[in-house]
Amino acid sequence: MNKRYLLLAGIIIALGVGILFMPAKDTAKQTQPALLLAAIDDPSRFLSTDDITDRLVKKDPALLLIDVRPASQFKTFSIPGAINIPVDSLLSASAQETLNQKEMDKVFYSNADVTSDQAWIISKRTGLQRIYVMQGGVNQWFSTIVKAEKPAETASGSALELYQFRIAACQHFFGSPEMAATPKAGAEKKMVKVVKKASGAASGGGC
Amino acid sequence: MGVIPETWNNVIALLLGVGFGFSLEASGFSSSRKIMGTFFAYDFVVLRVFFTAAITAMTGIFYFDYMGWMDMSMLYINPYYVMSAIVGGIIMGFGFALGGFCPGTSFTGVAIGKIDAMVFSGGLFIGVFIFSELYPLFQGLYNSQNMGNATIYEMLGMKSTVFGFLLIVAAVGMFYGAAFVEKKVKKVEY
Amino acid sequence: MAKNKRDGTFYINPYLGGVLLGLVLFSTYYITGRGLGASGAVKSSVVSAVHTVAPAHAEENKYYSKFLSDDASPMSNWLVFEVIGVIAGGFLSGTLYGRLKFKVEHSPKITSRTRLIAALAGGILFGIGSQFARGCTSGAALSGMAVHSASGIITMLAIFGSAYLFSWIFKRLWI
Amino acid sequence: MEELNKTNRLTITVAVIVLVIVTGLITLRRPEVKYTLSPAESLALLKDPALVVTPTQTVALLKDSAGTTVFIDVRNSVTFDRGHVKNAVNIPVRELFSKKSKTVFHDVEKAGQTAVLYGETQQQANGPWLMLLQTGYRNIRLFTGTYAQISAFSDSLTLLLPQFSETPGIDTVALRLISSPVATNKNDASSVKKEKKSVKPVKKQAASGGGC
Repeated sequence: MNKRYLLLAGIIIALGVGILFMPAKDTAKQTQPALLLAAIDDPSRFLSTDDITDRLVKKDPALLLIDVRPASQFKTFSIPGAINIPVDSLLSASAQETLNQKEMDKVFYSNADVTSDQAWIISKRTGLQRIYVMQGGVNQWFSTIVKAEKPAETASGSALELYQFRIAACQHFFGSPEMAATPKAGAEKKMVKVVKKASGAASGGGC
Repeated sequence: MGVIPETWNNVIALLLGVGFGFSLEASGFSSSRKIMGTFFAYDFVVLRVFFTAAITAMTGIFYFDYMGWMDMSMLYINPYYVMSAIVGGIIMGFGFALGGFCPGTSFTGVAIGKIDAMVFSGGLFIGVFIFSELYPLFQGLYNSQNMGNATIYEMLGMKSTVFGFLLIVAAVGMFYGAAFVEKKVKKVEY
Repeated sequence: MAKNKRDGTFYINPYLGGVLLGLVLFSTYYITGRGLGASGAVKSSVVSAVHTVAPAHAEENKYYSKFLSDDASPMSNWLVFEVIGVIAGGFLSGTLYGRLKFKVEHSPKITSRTRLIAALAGGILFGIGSQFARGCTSGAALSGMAVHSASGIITMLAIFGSAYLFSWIFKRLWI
Repeated sequence: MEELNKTNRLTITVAVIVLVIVTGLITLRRPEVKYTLSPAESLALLKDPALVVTPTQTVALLKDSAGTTVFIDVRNSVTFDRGHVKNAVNIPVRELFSKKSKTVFHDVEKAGQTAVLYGETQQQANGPWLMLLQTGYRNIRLFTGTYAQISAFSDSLTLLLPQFSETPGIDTVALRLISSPVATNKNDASSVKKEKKSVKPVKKQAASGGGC
């Protein structure tokens, strides 16, 4: 047998032994601290409430809104189509099943964007992909979409356009305020039902 | 992984393809009889090249990952659909025994003018076409038992490093065995 | 030695070939984050060919439509360029070692015609099988093994295991 | 002879690979920062009220001259130069794991002090705070208000509202207008966090015209 082959076999086995001593990557998909910090410093994870609304109105099937607030707050009010994963149960098996897929953009939101951002950081660390945070949270969503403020007469065209869009979106979700009483009950119930299913499919529109 | 800008993608693909094609052809993968030698134990070139390539790439990935030059967990891992993978593998094995090529090697055969390789590649297109047309029939099997982007060491419940080491040892053992068997078996001229 | 090299019988040391192939595979992983492939290119071309000939049919078919997206033509796929490279690389090596020649390679026991029919049948089966397994020997088995993909290793075992069995049935075709 | 020649080239190729790997190992620098908490442990810490500082609590800390608290400003250096909390240390987000920052946190820990992280908003300091917790620091607290609040500091507490960015700010009046009785049945108070005490929802004052 060729001596060189023995040498080569020796080299590859030595490299293999080297591999054996490497720290096992059992925490495999974890994002390293330095990389995670860089990701935190990068604002591209934030999606504006208007963007989200636009995608909700268009019934974007690749959008999954995740409400990380406690269940009680979620019941009081939630963005149509959102599912509830309180931040405490973020790492539970059922929540991970919903979150760990690459087909949809998962957007976390809370009242502001602190809790949702915490959920994002932990999720990013565990290696989830296509995750985002809704900037300003549901407070912002409510005050811009539901209670959209009419821009001043002198405002630019784009500001007026945005206002029109917001009004239209709100009507899309809740109908007009006059007929709020009866037909809304059905819509609200439907929304709650979607929550109970808590399936990944519940993305489009709750209303 | 974004080391190189998007616009260069196709150029890079071409260059890597050239490297791929060259190493396949130069090792003799453009000859179907040389490939089939592995199954009749007169020429173990496929086994040698295949496993050397796998352990080289694997070792490289392990060390580069350790040194932080690349991130192993970011690498794409084929989704594992149990039945679909096994059935597909058996069908391919049958095709392998008949045709004597696999897609990559048949393209190198085409490059040097092997007519059987050209026919084989033509067959590939027809095969994919047939599959797509009959997809509704196969859909159930194709999508059953999805295990996600599973890795073998997770399934076996061992550490990735241990598996890597075992693979290297197994490969070296196989090389030794191949050389041993080759000596015993009557040479076939091709 | 130098003369030998050009008569078409010279092949590089299989281990050197393996190391080179391994380096190419490794570079592919390093640069793109995914492995090599060959059957993917076939799929892309079939999808785009069908889409050109019968767009409505392609969009209707559940399998084609999986790979059709509005913005990118499936032909502009990474793998297609890679396969063009494979052919170029094979040609380069064939030129270098003097193997360029039109011929049908077959066992002395069978005719060229038999060989071609077997090759066509083999190609069709391989085409179908590669779709089931989501990759062929290069895409699933070789690339999969480098990253310990369960799918790749199972596919590899299935391919080589069954090929070993079937090859004894079709022994006449080869030796 | 030919066989030998073939092997020779192989040996050279392998030697080059080994050389690359060895060079890599020699020049290798392991990342200095490591997680000491699992994701689940980090998640559990988020609920710990001892790790956050509300604006009200900050009043005491700002007045405190004993030096038990070090304010860390995570905004960029330009903004920091324009104005900051007295004696605050500037550690912009991206420099959190730099050597200099490490000494700062190390000194704070050694002196038995507590670091309070603040940013333009609570959100800005949130990320660095969570990173520090995950990498092993325990004496780091997060300021739950905005820089505007802390800079406008006076003894008057009113300037320091609201206490948490995460306080529910849904205008329940408007909500009642647009949504079903199901939602209206809920007591307004149920939508309000416990820690809120007497604080009113942020946006409530703005409640004017109904919804859409």
